[in-house]
Amino acid sequence: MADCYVINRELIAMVSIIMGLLYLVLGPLFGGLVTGLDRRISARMQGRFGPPILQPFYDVLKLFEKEQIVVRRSQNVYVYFYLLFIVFTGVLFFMGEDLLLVIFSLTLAAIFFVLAGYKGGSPFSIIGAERELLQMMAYEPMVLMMAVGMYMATKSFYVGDIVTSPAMPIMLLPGIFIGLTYVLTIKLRKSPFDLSTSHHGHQELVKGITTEYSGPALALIEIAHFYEVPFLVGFVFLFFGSHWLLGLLVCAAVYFLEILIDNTFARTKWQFMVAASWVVAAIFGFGNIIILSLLG
Amino acid sequence: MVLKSLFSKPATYMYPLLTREPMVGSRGSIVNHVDQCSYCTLCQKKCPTDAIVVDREKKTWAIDSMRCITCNACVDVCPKSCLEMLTTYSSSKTAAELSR
Amino acid sequence: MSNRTIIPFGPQHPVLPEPIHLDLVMEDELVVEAIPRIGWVHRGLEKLVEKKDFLEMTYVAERICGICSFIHGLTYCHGIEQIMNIEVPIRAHFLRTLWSELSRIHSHLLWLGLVADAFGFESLFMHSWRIREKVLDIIEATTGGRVIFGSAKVGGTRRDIDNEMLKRIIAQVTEIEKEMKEISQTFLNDYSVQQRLKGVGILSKADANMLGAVGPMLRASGINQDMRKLNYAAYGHIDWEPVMAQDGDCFARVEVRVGELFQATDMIRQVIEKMPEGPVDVKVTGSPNGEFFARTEQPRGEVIYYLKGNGSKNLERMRVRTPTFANIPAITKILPGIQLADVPMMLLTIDPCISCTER
Amino acid sequence: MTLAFLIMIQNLVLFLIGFPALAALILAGVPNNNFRNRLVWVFGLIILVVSVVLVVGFGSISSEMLSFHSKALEKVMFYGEWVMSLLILVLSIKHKKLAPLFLVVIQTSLLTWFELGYGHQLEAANNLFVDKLSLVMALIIGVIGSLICIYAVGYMKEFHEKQHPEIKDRRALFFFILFFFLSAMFGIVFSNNLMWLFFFWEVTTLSSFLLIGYKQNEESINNAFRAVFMNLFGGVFFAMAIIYLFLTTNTIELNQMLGLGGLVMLPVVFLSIAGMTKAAQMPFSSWLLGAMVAPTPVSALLHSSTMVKAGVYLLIRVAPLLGGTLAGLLVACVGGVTFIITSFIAISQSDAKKVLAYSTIANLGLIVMCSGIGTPAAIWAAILLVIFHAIAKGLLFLSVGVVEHKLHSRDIESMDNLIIKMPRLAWMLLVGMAGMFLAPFGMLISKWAVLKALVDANPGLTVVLIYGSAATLFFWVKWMGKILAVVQPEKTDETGISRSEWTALYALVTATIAVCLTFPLISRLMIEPFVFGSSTATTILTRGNSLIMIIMMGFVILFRFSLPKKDEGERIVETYLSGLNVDQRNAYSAPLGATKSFISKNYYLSKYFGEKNLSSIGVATSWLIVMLLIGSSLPWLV
Amino acid sequence: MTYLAKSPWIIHYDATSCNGCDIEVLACLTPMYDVERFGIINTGNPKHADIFLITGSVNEQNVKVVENIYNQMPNPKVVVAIGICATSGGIFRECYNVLGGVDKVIPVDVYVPGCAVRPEAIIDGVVKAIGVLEEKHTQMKKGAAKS
Amino acid sequence: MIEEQKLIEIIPSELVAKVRDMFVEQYRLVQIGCTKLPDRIEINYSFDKNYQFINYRLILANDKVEVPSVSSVYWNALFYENEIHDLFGLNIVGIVLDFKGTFYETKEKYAFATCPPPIEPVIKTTPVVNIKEKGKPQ
Repeated sequence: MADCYVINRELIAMVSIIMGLLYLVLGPLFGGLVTGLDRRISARMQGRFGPPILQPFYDVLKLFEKEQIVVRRSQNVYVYFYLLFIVFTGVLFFMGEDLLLVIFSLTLAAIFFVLAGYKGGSPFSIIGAERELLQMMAYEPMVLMMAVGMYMATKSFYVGDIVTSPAMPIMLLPGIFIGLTYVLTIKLRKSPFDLSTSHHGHQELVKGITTEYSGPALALIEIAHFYEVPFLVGFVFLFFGSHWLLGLLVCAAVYFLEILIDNTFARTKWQFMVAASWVVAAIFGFGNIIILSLLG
Repeated sequence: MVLKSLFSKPATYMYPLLTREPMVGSRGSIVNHVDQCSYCTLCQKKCPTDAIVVDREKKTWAIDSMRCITCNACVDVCPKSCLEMLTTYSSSKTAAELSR
Repeated sequence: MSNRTIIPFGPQHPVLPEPIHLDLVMEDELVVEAIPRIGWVHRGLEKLVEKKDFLEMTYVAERICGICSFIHGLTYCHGIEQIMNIEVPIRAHFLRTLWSELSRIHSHLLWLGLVADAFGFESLFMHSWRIREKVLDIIEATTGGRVIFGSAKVGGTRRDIDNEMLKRIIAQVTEIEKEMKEISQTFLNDYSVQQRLKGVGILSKADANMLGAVGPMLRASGINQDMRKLNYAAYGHIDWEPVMAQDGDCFARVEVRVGELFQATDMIRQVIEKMPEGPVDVKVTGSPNGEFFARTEQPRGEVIYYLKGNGSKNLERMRVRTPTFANIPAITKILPGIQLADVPMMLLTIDPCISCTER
Repeated sequence: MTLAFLIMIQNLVLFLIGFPALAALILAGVPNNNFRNRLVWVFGLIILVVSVVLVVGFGSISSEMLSFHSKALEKVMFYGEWVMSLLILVLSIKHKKLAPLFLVVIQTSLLTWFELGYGHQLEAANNLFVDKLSLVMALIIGVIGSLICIYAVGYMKEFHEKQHPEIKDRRALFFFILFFFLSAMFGIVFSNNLMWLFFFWEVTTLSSFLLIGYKQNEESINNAFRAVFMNLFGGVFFAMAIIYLFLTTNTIELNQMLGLGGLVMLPVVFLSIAGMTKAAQMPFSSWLLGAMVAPTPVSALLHSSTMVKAGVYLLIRVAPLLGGTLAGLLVACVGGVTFIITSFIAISQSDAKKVLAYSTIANLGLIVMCSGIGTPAAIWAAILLVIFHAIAKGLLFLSVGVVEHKLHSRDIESMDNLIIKMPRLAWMLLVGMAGMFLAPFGMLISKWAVLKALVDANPGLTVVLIYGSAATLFFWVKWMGKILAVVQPEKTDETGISRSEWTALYALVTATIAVCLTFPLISRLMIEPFVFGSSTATTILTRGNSLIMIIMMGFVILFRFSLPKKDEGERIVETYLSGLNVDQRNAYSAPLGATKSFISKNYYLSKYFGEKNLSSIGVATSWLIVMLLIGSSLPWLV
Repeated sequence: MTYLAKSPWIIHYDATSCNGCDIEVLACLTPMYDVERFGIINTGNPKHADIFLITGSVNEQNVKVVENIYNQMPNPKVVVAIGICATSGGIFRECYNVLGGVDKVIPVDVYVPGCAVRPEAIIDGVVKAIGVLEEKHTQMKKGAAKS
Repeated sequence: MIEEQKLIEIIPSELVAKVRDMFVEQYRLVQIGCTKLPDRIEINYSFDKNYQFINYRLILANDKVEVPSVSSVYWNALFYENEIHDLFGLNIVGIVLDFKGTFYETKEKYAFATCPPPIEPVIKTTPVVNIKEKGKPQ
């Protein structure tokens, strides 16, 4: 028995390291592909033909061919660390570490991004940074509630435990699932919540946070966005525990829903965004937690 | 509407893979059938952007495509009807091509 | 200590298709002060009357603005015709009305797209412009140009449209109308759109009048005024009533313009049905001597051409006051008190055409 | 435990309580500023060293009772209390403040009646004690307190000589109170006799009162009286708690009371209320905001790092009794309401010290919440919070103090370009802020622990933490952004900051980072044994997680050193200003022919998170809860 | 072949144009022409752009703006003058307030004629511009290799 | 079909009073336009109410005459008045928001201040031909 246990632990450690490495390599590829698909589907929804699926990669590679221009020499360091912590977050997630730790690391990454906006020092990037903060303020509660809910459903904060748990957390956490899908729109920078920096050019903030970033630095930001996609989708996957096929299907469906929402809503103002996501978090997220704690 | 567009053919016309037949009467570029031209300089006078240069002596007629606003004034005024408005637009040039 | 942010908004800015600058003073995102600055499109083309004769000026008038090109030309010609007492053939009047309304549809669709883009509804922008391309096709087929029509002429029109083509236009317009219904549903009924438009940038009826607002801006504030009621061109021959809305907010302005889309298709049908046969122009002799304030209704509202001739080939004075110029005071007054996110949308609800404004 | 060992501890404890008081008297007697300043350095360092020695040398003890007795000392305390009451009485009459007058009369008469009536029976077996919590607190007081005293040397010089020549120079009094206060703080954490504890408690109230009024203008006097009023309010509850406890159980010792368990709910509730007033919890929070008029070292020492911690110290002490009871839940609710409301209000503030004050109240609220929950995990989290908060907040206050002197403004909006104007200070502020909320730093570890503790104990309360943290994030990051944003070139000028100020700042920066790196050690050696009774590895933060946090910490430290120093081939261009740039980098050509600079201010959202509305909501709610709390303990009275 | 060719991002500025060419530039982005097929995005931010599409005859007030935008674009970059006004000043050439042609202010790499320019012509122009862009990129690399 | 256009000539001193009357009667200020003629300067103040067009014509002997601003009556007049100031160099006093000559930053100051030259055929400049498209386009 004891032997078996040890082997099991070693196996788990190995699997988690392999998962982490796989993420390092495949994460951006997956993220880029999804982004490319996203752009193509969006274009189709708009009655256009759309760019090639590999377009996001072309964009990034092109940006590396460009000259580096900066406003302040130190500004790009913030981008490096944004990328570093996004990757770190993803590695933690795929290594099955503590979900709260993942969220904190993600927050840290996001803060580097915000600071990069401030560091840009142009009025538009600073307003972009303020808005990004508002966005963080809007989605943060729901994301934390997801972690709390996961713990209540599976008795563990560990991603590794959650995905191997035989229970399907979604059975207990339907409210949290809805809430998370809601704030995922913010996190994926989709209309109606693409306030701080939009994928589309036509925004009152020019390019928001990324206004002052160009060439290779912008490429790194793009790569960071690619790295972000797998674990954001992974959050959705968690709701299905070990039922991975169903999980993958729902992930695809949720992402498609996000694209659909992107194309059927006007961009909201920040007041509405914060209020709506807080209310959604309070009703669906917190309501779910309360019900669970009453039941349990 | 959005979903309908997703599952129907996009409205995109795949230029330059496909080229649309220019519409009849579309104002594209001016051409002079020089053999009929009498070099009367009427078109030069009427051209609002001075794009046309006619030399009576040397019998040359030239139009600067970077100046022509395709207003059709020269065609209207041409006594010999040798000027024609083509439906194809004049092509773009790089700086190198222009200076050549 | 006041926490006021000051940012330069424009002239180069992705939401602004044209250069205009606003000096925005904000608290958080609330605009407390907005000072406009213009002048990036000022060419001084009114001065060209000294160099170009009154017939050539038609080309200049058509190129004052690439969106309302035709109506500029028409207004200019209308003014000259009034001074010179030229009787324009009736068919030309009908053709002018037809093209005016086509250009109104194309302009309004363009505007709807831009405003959708300004409130971050990209797919709506795309769909509006997709439909607009179909209108442009009609325009190109009938005039030879997509945006600069080049068909206005003192004494009539430069081109005629044959009757077979007219029939085709009716069919095409009907099809376009169907597609416009779809997008107008979204504009008028979508929750997120309403959230952005309703109650934003309210211009009261009294203000609209006293700030000299014109066109849809004025009509959205509940004032019934449409220069087409002056019955220039063939507007006296068809049945129509100005489209109105009462609230004076951004939504009302969208409502008016959406209404005018369908009004325009209706007018096109009437015009084609009632189109008389006959010549499309008369020969113009002599030179204008006299003055006239020509007023017509552009998609953006009333445009006024003051033309003064002294009997020579060249006019003494051509002055153009375009609708956007008249609407700028109104927008300046209502900008303070809205959110930064609404600024582009607000600017767009006057449907600015800066190149007209500054000439 | 050998007797010699115990005596050594007892001597050190007595030294820590006695020496600062002695130092205070000496300092008060030195008229020469320079000489006094030097003495402050010496005394400060002595206190620092001794407290470190105590903790390092005797950190392994679990809990020791010290049966130290001294009739003389008790006399001093008895008369001392009278003198203090008299002082407040006189000052209240002088300034025509009726409310404090009223309270001080009640409190004094209560105590006099009690001492005169039962004085002979008030014998405690053990007047002092030492356990891990006391040691942790002593370390905070000793290290941060002495550093702040050292800082005050340079600060007060600048304060009187350059910044506020109009204010009367009473530095002798200032240092007297400061050191006397340290003495009282040590007294609080080592007292087992509740009468003693109460005496020291009142000393801190008085110190705070005198120091808030230090500037002696109308505003500071008013605020001083508001502070003393609220603290006396707590004091009355404290006194009632002691009296009731003695009358019903015949004990005045802390350890005995804790041993009685749920039987002594009323004194526990009353002590909690006293703790909440000192910790500036919501219905009583306004005094701490008013206290910000005092010179910065006062704000740092009394009103963020130590004195207010006395309030939560008391709550942590009684937390095991609160755990799982209705009263405990209500206390947690007060903390929760305070945390969330003040976090929101902090968003709308642009005065740096006010932001710090609100954040202090919020974090104290969190600690109160944990105490109310009272599970071991929650107490563990609470102690972590106390440690991390004291250091980081001390650092922040001290940095802001220096910045205020240099910029002549403590408005956050005036801190544009700080990163190039005063790079070292800016980095210190950044470290402090990161310490307050950012991932690998202390406060976040604590909040993480709080969250985990709450999930297990009462998932409903997590909502407070979750929303409050979102707000916290907002106001800190925007401040960080303000410091980092460079909108126009400016010269670096960091001169004129004294050695004493730099010493304290550098020490605190080191401490902030050090505690984050060593927190697993601190936790295992000091906190876990106290909370769980043994040094078992907790399930809350496993070693793996700690390791990850330390890796992250490494990254963040790396960040500081990865900033490019020289040209690396980038082309430097102007800021994007819609194409309107004119020659300078932040200027553009504006309407009316002007050339303007754009101005970027932070968002304050005062329409939504305004101080007025939210605090009235908070005060009303928390009063309601406090009323319920008192009500809930009444059945015990019957 | 570089990736510049696969993802040329454009910025468009209306320097004293009549709108005609501007709306045609915008029309290129819309479903009918959809230049995103070629990876073209209208960024609106000079710092992200590779190709500067400029319309209009450029008046006095615009000189500085156009220069600013041009300077804020990272190399390699290409300027495309769209429409007759931008190539030569067009019908407004004789106006007192226009310079007539973008090349009076910044070096223009591609000239696209038309009044107003047809979207197809703009696409042709951009394709030409991509050629120039790649050329400039090779030059830039050579320059970097030398130094 | 020609609309009726009323034209009333006024002098500078009566301008503000007349305009105020129009304001009271709730007329909309349609435009203010200036015309430079060889012997005089005309400023047209046009009003409209229910399609009734009324034009007040202010006649100035030369550009030195001070013109009172009507922007205190009709706020929107300031845009017209600034424009007139910048293009014609007229001295308009009391504009509520005076751009002081920065409304249009033109290359040539007061471009319209000169009267049209005597009528003669316009001399056309010889165009610089860059591409010669003889006959057919390539």
